[in-house]
Parts: sequence; structure tokens; C-alpha cells
Amino acid sequence: GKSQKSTQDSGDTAKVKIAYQYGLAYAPLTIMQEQGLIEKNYDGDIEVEWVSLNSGSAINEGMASGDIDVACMGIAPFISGVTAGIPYKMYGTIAAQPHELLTNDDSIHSLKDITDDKKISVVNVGSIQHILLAMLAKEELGDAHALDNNLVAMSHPDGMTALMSGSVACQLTTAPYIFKAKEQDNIKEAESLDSVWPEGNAFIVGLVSDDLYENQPEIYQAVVDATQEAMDYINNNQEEAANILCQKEDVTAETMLGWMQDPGCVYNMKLPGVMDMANFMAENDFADKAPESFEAITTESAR
Amino acid sequence: MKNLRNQIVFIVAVLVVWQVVYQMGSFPELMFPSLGKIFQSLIKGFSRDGLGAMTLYSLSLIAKGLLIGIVLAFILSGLSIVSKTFYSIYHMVVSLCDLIPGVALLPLAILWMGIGEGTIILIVVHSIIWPMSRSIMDGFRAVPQIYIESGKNMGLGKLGLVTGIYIPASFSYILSGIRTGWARAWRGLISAEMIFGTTSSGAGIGWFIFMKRTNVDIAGVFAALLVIIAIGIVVEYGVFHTIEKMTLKKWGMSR
Amino acid sequence: MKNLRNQIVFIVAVLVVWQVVYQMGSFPELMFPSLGKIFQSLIKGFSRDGLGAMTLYSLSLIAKGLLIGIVLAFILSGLSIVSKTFYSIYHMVVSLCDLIPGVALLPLAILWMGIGEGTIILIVVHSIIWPMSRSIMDGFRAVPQIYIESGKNMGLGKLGLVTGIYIPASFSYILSGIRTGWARAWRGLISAEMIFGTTSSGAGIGWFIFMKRTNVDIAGVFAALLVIIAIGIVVEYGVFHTIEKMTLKKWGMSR
Amino acid sequence: MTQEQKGKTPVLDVQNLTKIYDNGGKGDGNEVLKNVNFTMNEGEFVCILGPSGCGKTTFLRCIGGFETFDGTVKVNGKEVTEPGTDRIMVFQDFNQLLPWKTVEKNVQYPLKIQGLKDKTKLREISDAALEKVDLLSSRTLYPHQLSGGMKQRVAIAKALALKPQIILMDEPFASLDAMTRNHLQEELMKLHQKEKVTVIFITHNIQEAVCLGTRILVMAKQGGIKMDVPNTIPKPVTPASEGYGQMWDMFNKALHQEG
Amino acid sequence: MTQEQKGKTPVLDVQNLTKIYDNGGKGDGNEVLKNVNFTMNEGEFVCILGPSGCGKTTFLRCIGGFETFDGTVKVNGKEVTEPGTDRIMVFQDFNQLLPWKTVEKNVQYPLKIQGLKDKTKLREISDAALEKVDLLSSRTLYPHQLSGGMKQRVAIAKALALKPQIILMDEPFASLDAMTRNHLQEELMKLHQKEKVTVIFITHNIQEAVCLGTRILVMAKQGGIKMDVPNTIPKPVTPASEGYGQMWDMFNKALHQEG
Ligand SMILES: Nc1ncnc2c1ncn2[C@@H]1O[C@H](COP(=O)(O)OP(=O)(O)OP(=O)(O)O)[C@@H](O)[C@H]1O
Ligand SMILES: Nc1ncnc2c1ncn2[C@@H]1O[C@H](COP(=O)(O)OP(=O)(O)OP(=O)(O)O)[C@@H](O)[C@H]1O
Ligand SMILES: [Mg+2]
Ligand SMILES: [Mg+2]
Repeated sequence: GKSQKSTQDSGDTAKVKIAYQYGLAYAPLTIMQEQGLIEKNYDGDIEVEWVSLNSGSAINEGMASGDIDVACMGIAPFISGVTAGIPYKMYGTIAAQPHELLTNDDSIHSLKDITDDKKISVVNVGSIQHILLAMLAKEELGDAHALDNNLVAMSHPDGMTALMSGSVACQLTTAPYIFKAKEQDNIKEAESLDSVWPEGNAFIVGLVSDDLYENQPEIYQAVVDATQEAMDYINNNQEEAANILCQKEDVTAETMLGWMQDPGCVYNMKLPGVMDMANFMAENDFADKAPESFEAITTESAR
Repeated sequence: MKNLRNQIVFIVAVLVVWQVVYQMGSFPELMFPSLGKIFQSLIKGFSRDGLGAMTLYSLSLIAKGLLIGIVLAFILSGLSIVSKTFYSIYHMVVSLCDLIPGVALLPLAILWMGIGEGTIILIVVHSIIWPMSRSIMDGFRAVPQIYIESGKNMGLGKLGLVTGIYIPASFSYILSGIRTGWARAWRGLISAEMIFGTTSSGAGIGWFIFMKRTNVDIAGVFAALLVIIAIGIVVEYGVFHTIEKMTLKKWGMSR
Repeated sequence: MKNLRNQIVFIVAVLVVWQVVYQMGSFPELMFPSLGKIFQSLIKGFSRDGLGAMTLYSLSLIAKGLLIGIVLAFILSGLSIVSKTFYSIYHMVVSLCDLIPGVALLPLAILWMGIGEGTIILIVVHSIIWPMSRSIMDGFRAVPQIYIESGKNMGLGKLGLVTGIYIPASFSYILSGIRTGWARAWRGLISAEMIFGTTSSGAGIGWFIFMKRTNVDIAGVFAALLVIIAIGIVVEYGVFHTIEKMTLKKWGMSR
Repeated sequence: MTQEQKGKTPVLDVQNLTKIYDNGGKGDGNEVLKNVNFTMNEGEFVCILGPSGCGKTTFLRCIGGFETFDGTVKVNGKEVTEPGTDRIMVFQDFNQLLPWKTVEKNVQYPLKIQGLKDKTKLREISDAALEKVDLLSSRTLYPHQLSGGMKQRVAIAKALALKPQIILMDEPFASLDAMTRNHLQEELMKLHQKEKVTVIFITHNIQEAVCLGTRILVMAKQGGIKMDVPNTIPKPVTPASEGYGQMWDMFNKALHQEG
Repeated sequence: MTQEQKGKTPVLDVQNLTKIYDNGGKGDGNEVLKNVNFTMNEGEFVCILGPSGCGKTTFLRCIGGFETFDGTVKVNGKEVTEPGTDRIMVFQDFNQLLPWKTVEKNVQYPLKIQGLKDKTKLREISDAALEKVDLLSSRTLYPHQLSGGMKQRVAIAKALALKPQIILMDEPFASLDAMTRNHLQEELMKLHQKEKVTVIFITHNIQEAVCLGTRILVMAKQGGIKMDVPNTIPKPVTPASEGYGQMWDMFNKALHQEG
């Protein structure tokens, strides 16, 4: 397919196209880009093309078309994609982020308090936020789909607007929105998600196309090494990293540092939870089937 | 008759080309499904995924949005005939508002209308009222002077001029505007439905497309497009062509 | 002159109302920022966030998209005059394609053009070519018969008729179509840029809006809208009004 | 300006009428009418002759209220600023009928606007008017299905049906054959005499002017009234009437002499 | 395209021309022309008289190639299926000028299409043509700035400038004053005699028909040729010419007699 064009240039310059999304969870990618880590880890000339896309669907489509070689996105669209047969594998997790179920309604203390007329906003049906809610619903109400009729799907900022203006009662969201929302005095956490999705479980994963993985092992290796190096940099130089990252998020460096120091914010290639998520999705109709095994959908660097 | 034949031949040709491209296998099957697969998705959509109900729901929203949009566009464009001051302001408002993407309006819309049907209809109305107003106003300004003079001479007041002269005399523009509006309404609705998915009160065909994309079921996306296209054919050749025949063509104002 | 005064008065009134609503404090400040804050965001956008470069990038994409869209729309609509068979087919294609939302085309667009400028331009072209073709074709069909007969009598061939008669005679429709196309191009571009963010060749104003929304910086969103509106004013009153004055008004074909 | 009949307010009073068409900004405007004065009493039938492009239509349009101008035009003492149903205009243009209405509806429409709602009454009036112009059999046709002369006749029927105080007619019979023309001239004369309608009538046909007019104007190329002559030949005027020949000659000479 | 005359092929040969306008589906079509036969030789000047709505314009439009019809129309032996520059039509409608071109450009445009590119030459021709219709001073105006008669004159100038083989004129002088009319009649006669142009000319003016035509047709209300008479009075014809009176009377009677 297309990848031939993008990865094997006529001359000796290799090419790789990387797609990722926007937000705090993608910090390692920002560092990789800013510091040229792939170029550094590749032995030879390499041209890296960075694109940002705003949805997992577009990334899946780019991967399926063979246009994208490496991508980072949420774990849920990855499970959907890999079970649908998109030829790619996870080369490692990228980040975990804190998730919370927020509410503006004082009468809500657990899922049981959410009556039929109360709406819950999640970023997307089938998104990780939706699955987390379903996990909680299964545990507490016995049915993963018990709250489906309360759901509205809106992007994080829209959901926040809705929550603040009272159009929805709850929102299951992630950093940094949970921090921003909780600055408002009428908004609090409704119920903790720790029982179903403990802090540090995978949220964003890194993917590599089968084509690149099989035919361009040097590039693949450079990507893996660069990701690891970026994570090490973030974990070891939090303040410097915050200085770089804060510009993109348009906040002060202190705020950024605060966000990064939240215990739920972890950058690591081997975070747990991927198969839990996959299996739960398969069992509860969120995906057609479960992947055969963790090994079948990952490369060695992720294991 | 000959037109119909041409059109059918063309559609068949497109389908054949599609299938041939598929058979050649130069595109990944996941992204470029076979006709059979699309057709299966269509059947499954209706029998299992509630595509029928979703389509009806979308149609009901479009009907409301179009109605509101058309009525408002007529009233406001009509006022722009009655008052020159209003014209200069409304013309500017149309030129500017038409540029503003629906998504950028969302935060305000949510604040104002909450979430739900109201906001979706607002987005639909926003997507049609400006281009329709533009068509209508441009049409009004191109009305031959002599009809207006004739109307004034017959004693028509400002409002009478709008309904009695301007609207029929610019009917070709208006119909053009309504057709554009209809297409815009679909597009606006589908993007609004994608932004505001809901599984509760009723979901539309935009949501269906969104879900299918999320699940990387491209055949499902194309199946939904087929439904939209089918509705488009019915409306274009059932409604618009009939209106055209009964008005513009009968009046000798269009060929 | 009087028009200009009215328009300025109106704009000032809108700003005043905005500020008053803000002062009343019935909306959360985060969602409904003050004028001052919006203005600050505007300054910051240009001085720090590269809004200037992004705007230029977006404009360059719009220019390309509009150019391709207009040229294609003219060629295809022109062909529809030359051949009746082509007309019946193209008319159907326009009616149907216009209904298809850009997002639904994305899978095909990505497959065909990959992710990058090409796809964005494709989406922009898709958002303008159909409504423009419709305007042009409707205009062509409303051209008074006598001009066409005159043209044929003077020895114009089919192509000559298109450029020598149909296009000037339906110029009011065409200009209306180009204005609609311009607005659609902005909207199409911004939604495409939101989906595609940055590519190797740059980021546009749509991405700026997306980032600001994601960061819940609503003042930033409004600042970007102000930029779009400012460009809109320049184009509407600088370009379109001038064209109108030099053509339709001079020819007595519009008031 | 010989027409100063004391005691009577004139139906129409034009003072210092000046009309300049601006030339789209470039060059001086085109001064078509310059300081025209003209008064007209009830029941007069004024025919206007003049070379092509001299400003006849413009003059009529100013009186009709279709143009902005300098000076004043008063109808029954009231200043004219816009069109009104007291002055019905039959335009020179063939395309003055509303293309989306049938012939019949075109005739009925102004009556409806005037408040006449009764369908049978409307039909009666329109039938009578169309009968007069010999178009009753075409009453369900749309304007685009009519010949040039037929369009003109419908416009005439429309004006006749309305029975306005003043009829302004801009070459209404130009595209009609001799027989139809004679017939319509008669109809117009009847209306004028029975209903005391005041008529201003532009024509290029000297014979027509002399036969119809109670007073005849000749306009000059520069847009002024060159001659303003009462027609003293008793009605009905035919080419055989006494004085017809001199009158015809006089106007013919006036028209052929430059300026 | 010099047409060698072998024996005498008629320039125009109309056989069994039948034209039915369909009535938008409802009712029978309107049969305007029925089995009309008509031939014309080079250099003839045919004037057509007939009541309003009888089908004169339709007849001309069929010859011009602007309508579909039954029967055959041949020009120089070639069947007419579409308009062509060998037959230039001056339409009855005032709005036949292209509104986006100035008077001058309207006259020059057909010449340009014919391949004449030289600007000074174009200007020369258009100036001469506009001079003939006395509109040289209006050459930079747009059609909407012209009076009705001026528009007609530009259309005539345009046709004259082209010097086609056949000119089809549909009441071209209807809105012109006597003087302009006389002047243009003379110009047309000159063109006809010098360049051997074949002319078909619709008019309602019997005098005009007798003065101009070498042959005069009268059409019947039902759309057929009722009379087809060669005009034997030697040119130039004036009302004082011998035989003029009888001729005038004959046509006047024919027009006034029903059917
Ligand atoms: N809308 C206009 N803009 C500019 N000039 C105009 C306009 N209408 C008319 N004129 C000019 O005014 C002059 C008089 O025009 P008008 O139509 O009054 O003539 P007219 O006497 O009615 O001629 P005709 O007998 O040919 O109809 C002409 O020179 C014409 O060019
Ligand atoms: N486009 C059309 N559709 C239907 N009927 C038409 C059409 N054009 C003309 N007619 C009819 O054909 C008949 C003849 O029209 P035509 O224009 O040839 O008359 P004409 O002899 O030129 O009359 P005039 O002297 O009034 O111009 C009329 O009865 C008219 O109603
Ligand atoms: Mg006039
Ligand atoms: Mg005619």
C-alpha cells in the first residue's frame, strides 16, 4: 500500500509518518518531536512527518489505508481497530491519566442515584470513558449497559460546558478537565473509579503498522527507543518537561507541573489494563470479539 | 425518459466501477468494501441497528430545521426589502454569520439551549438560514425593475410587493436556495449529530455513521450514505422537479 | 455612506449587548468571556500562538480550494450546457453529492490522498463544488431565451455560448454562488482542519479553534472567530461589492 | 402653458421638471428633461410626439412617480413621490406582464389589490376588458405564450379594467396592426369620454395623435416641449375632417425640423 | 460562400411548414402555422402584413431556425435546423441586446465572432453602423440606459454591420418616429440594392410595406398566407407614385376583412 511510498524513499532517506492527538496524555510525543528523538535514535537519515488528528477514527482510517506508520491514540479505538482487522500492533503504552466521574448534583453519590432524567456526558460512545462507566455500572448495577440511555456524547470541553451550565448532571472525564472543572465550586467527584480502573492503568497506547514493524525494523526500533527516551526525560526532568509542555497546553509551568505530578498521570511503556479492557469490551458488546492474546496484538517492546 | 435512462446507466456504471476497483484489490478491503458487503451492512442496519428509526428521526429534525430556516430566511429577507437600513445590516450579518462554523457556535448554543434537540436544530438552522437568505436577497435584487414598478403602480404596499412580486419573480433563485438549504440541512444535521451523540432520546443517521466509523465498519458508513442518497433522489426528483414543472417551467422562467 | 454608518452602529450595539450580558453574570465566565478578555486573547493569539501564520495558512488552503472548486464547477456546469446527456447526469450527481457530509467522505479521502493538505483541500472542494454548480446551472437555465437565440444567431458555438452568453447573463447567480462557495469553503476548511490538526505543511485557524476549545479557552475561540469575521468583511466589502459594482450594477442587471 | 383655466385646479401640474440620469459616475449626467412646465385639466387627452430618445418615456415616468427628479409634479394638488393607482402606466416594454400569472389573472390582479374580492365580479370585469382587446380566447395563457402585440393588448386591458383617473400610455399601439389599432383607439376614446379619464399618450403616429388628442405636444430632441397645441378639430377625427391636413403637416414639419 | 446561381435556386424554400405550440400538456396544441409554402429568390424584399397574433413572428422564427417545426425550410438548398449567421434576425423584443456590453460592443461582437480581430477595423464598422442609426454619441452606453427606440436602432445597426445574406426583421421600426423611420427605410433600401441582401420584413404599416417591399405577403388570422403580391410600383415608392393608392387600399381591405 501507501506505506511503501512513505517509508522507503528512492534515496537513502527513510521516512516515517506519525499521527497523534492533542492533550496532556501525549506529552512523550511532544518531547519526541521537540527534541528530535527519532532522528537521534535512527542510524541514518530519516524524515519524520508529524500529523495531529483529532479522532481515533481518523487515525484508524489512516492506518487502514497504509498512510500512517506510527500512531498514538486511546486504548478503546485501538481495540476496535485491531479486532476489526487493521494491520497494526501496540508497541507500548504511552500514558495513564486520572479519570473521574464528576457531577454538579449534590444528590448524586453513586451510580444508583442517577435517575433516568439525569444525563451523563462522555466523550464518545465506545470511548474509554464510556467503557469505564460501563465497568462501574456492571459492578454496581449488574448491567454494563444500564446507563446507556443516560449518555450523551460530547467532546471533553463541550461536556464541561454542559456540566457547568447544568445541561448534564455528570461527566466522566480526564485530566486536565477534571482539574479545571473542580475549580468551580459546584462541581465535585461523584464516585471513584478506582475499583474498576485503578490509577496507572493504560489510557493511551502507541501503535506501529505491521508493514513498518515487519519491513523496517530499524525505524521501528528507533521509534521504540525514542518513546522510551522521551518518557525517561519526562519522568526524570519533570520541571524542564513542564516548561516545554505548558506552552502547548496554554497554562503556566507551575500548573502543568501540578497536573503532571498527579498520581494518576503516568508515562510508561508497560502499563497494565490493556487486555482487561479488551476482554470487557468483547464480553459486553463493545467490540465484535476479543483479541486472541496480548502477544497477538503487541510487539515485544510492549510486553 | 431519456434523462432517466442516462441516469440509471450512470449509476450502474458507478457501481460496476466500484466493484471492479474492489476486485483489483489495490485498496485494503477494510477501507474499500465490496458492494455485497455494503449491501449486507444496509440490510443489517435496518434489521438490527435501527437504521430505519434513525433515518426517520433525522428526517424529522431536518423537517423542523428546514421549516424554521426557510420561514426565518423569508421573513428576514422580506424585511430587507421593506427597510433599506435593515437590508444593509442583515446583508452584513449574513455575510459574516455564514462564515462561522457550527462547531464554533457550540459553546454558546449549549449555554443557551442546553443539550438535546434544540441545539441540534439550532445548528441545522445556522447551516441553512444564511445561504438561503443570500439566495433570496440576491434574487430579490435581480428582479427586473419593471415588475416592481408594475406592482407599485397597481397599489401594492411594501409587504404586498414582497409576496406579490419579489417572491414569484425571484422564484428561480428561491428554489435554488431551498435546494441548497436542503443539502446543507443534511450536512449540518449529520455533523451536529456526530458532535452530540445520544443513545437515549433518539439518535439519527449521523450518529449511525459516527458509530460505524468508530467501530471501523466502513461498509456501514457507505450503507448510511446509500440511505441518504436514496432520500436525496426521492426529494430531488419527486419534490423539487415537480415544483419546478408547476412553476418556473410553466411560467417560461426557466428551461 | 449611510449603509456604512448603519453597519457600524449595529456592530457597536452587538458589542455593547455582549458586554452587558457579561456584566450581568448570568453565564459562567469561562463560557462567556468579556470583550476585554477576547481582545487580549486576540493579541496573544497573534503575538504568541502564531495565529497570524495559521490564518495565512488557512487562507492559502482556501485560495487553492476555491480556485479548484470554481474552475471545476464552471467546467462541469459548462459541459452541462454543451451536452444534455451530461446535464442529466451531472444534475443528479450534484443533487446527491451535495448531501454527503464531508466526514463521511473521509475514509475514502484518506484512502485516496493520505493524510495531509491534499485531503483538506479535497474536503474544501467537496464543500463548495456542489452548491456552486447548482447556482451556476440554475442560473444557466434561467438565462432569458432571447440572449441565447441572439448568441446562436451571431454564430456562437456551444463553447462560445457558455462563455459569451450563459456566464455573463447568469452572472448574478454566479456571484451568489461564489459568495456561498466562499463561506462554505471557510466552514469546510475549519471542520477539516479540526479533524486533521497539523500536518507537515502547517496548521490553520481551525486547529487553533480546536486547541482553544480543548483547552477550554473560549475567549480564544471567539478571538479566532473575530479574525474570520474581519477577513469576511474585507472580502465581502472589498472584493464582492467591487465586483458587483463593476458588473451587475453597471449592466443594470441588479440593484 | 396656454392652459391656464381659472377656477379649476389642474389634475396634473408639472413645474420645473428636470431629470438627469447619472452616467454611472463617469462624465456629466445625461440631462434628459430641463425645466419642463406643464399643466393638464381633467378630461384632457394629451398626445406626445417626438423623436426617438428625446425623453418622452422619461417624462411619463416622472409623472408616474417611477423616477426621482428635480422640480415638482402635482396630481390633484398633491405632490408625486411614488407610483399610485390614480396614475396607471402602460409601459413601452413588452415584458410588463407578470410572467407567473395567466392573462386573466394579470388583468384581475390590480383589482384584487384594490380590494375587489368577489370572484364572479372579477371574472366579469376581466372578461369584458379582454373582450375589448380581442383576447378572451387567450385568457388562460401565460405571457410567454403571447405574441408581442398580444402582450401589449393585455397591458392595455389591464389599464382599462382599472378605470384610473389618469392613464399614462407609452406607445401602446406601436405593435398592433391597423385594424386592431383602430378598434382600440375607439375603445380608448369611449373610455375617455364616458369616464372623464385623463390620458397622456405617447405615439409616433401623427395621425393617431391628431385623431385621439384634445391637445398635442411635440418634444424636442434636447428634451423640452417644443409645441403645445390644442386640437380644435371636432371629434371623431378622420383624415377627411376639416383641418386634418394642415394639422398633420404642421406636426410632420415640426418633427422633421432639427432641434 | 458565394452562391453561384445555376438557373434559379431559390434562396429560401419553405415547404409544408406547420408549427404547433404545445400548450404545456393541457388541451390541444395551438396550431399557428399550417402547411405554409413559400419560396424566395435572391435580392427579394418581402414585407409581411397581418393581424396581431396571426403568426408572423413564428414564421420568421422558423426560418431563422429558432423553433422546431414540421415541414422543411431550406436556405440555398440546405435544410435549416438551427440559427446561422446567413440569416440574421432583428427580434421584436426590446431586450435583445446583451445588457453586459455597451452599444458599441453589442454591434462589434458578432463581427468578432466572425473572426474580425482588428480593433481599428471593428471600430470603423461599428462607428459607421451607429452613425447610420444616429447613435454614435451613445456608443459607450449600456442597453439599460437606452430608450425603447434606441434599443431597436442598435439592433438594426448590429444587423446592418454584419451584411448577412438574409435579414429577418420583426417590426424593426415600430417604435421609431417618422423621421428616423424614413431615414432608416432609406438605409435599408440602399443596403438591399447595393449588397443584394434578401430581406423579410414584418410591419403593421401598409405604407412602409408598399414603399419597401418588392413583394408583399398578407397573413391570415388562422396563420396562412392569404395574399402574396409582387409590388410592381418602381422604386423609390412614395405615396405620390402611380398605383400606390390602389395598392394601399387593397392591403387595407385585406387586413380589415375577417379570416
Ligand atoms: N435608466 C437610464 N439611465 C441613463 N440614461 C437613460 C435611462 N433611461 C433613458 N435614458 C436616456 O434618456 C434619454 C431619453 O430616454 P427616453 O426613454 O425618455 O426616450 P423616449 O423619448 O421615450 O424615446 P423612444 O421613443 O425611443 O422610446 C435617452 O437619451 C436615454 O439614453
Ligand atoms: N412560446 C409560445 N408558446 C405558445 N404559444 C405561442 C408562443 N409564441 C407565440 N404563441 C402563439 O402563437 C400565435 C402567433 O404568435 P406570433 O408571435 O407569431 O404572432 P405575430 O403575428 O408575430 O403577432 P404580433 O404582431 O402581435 O407580434 C399567438 O396566438 C401566440 O399566442
Ligand atoms: Mg420611450
Ligand atoms: Mg410578432
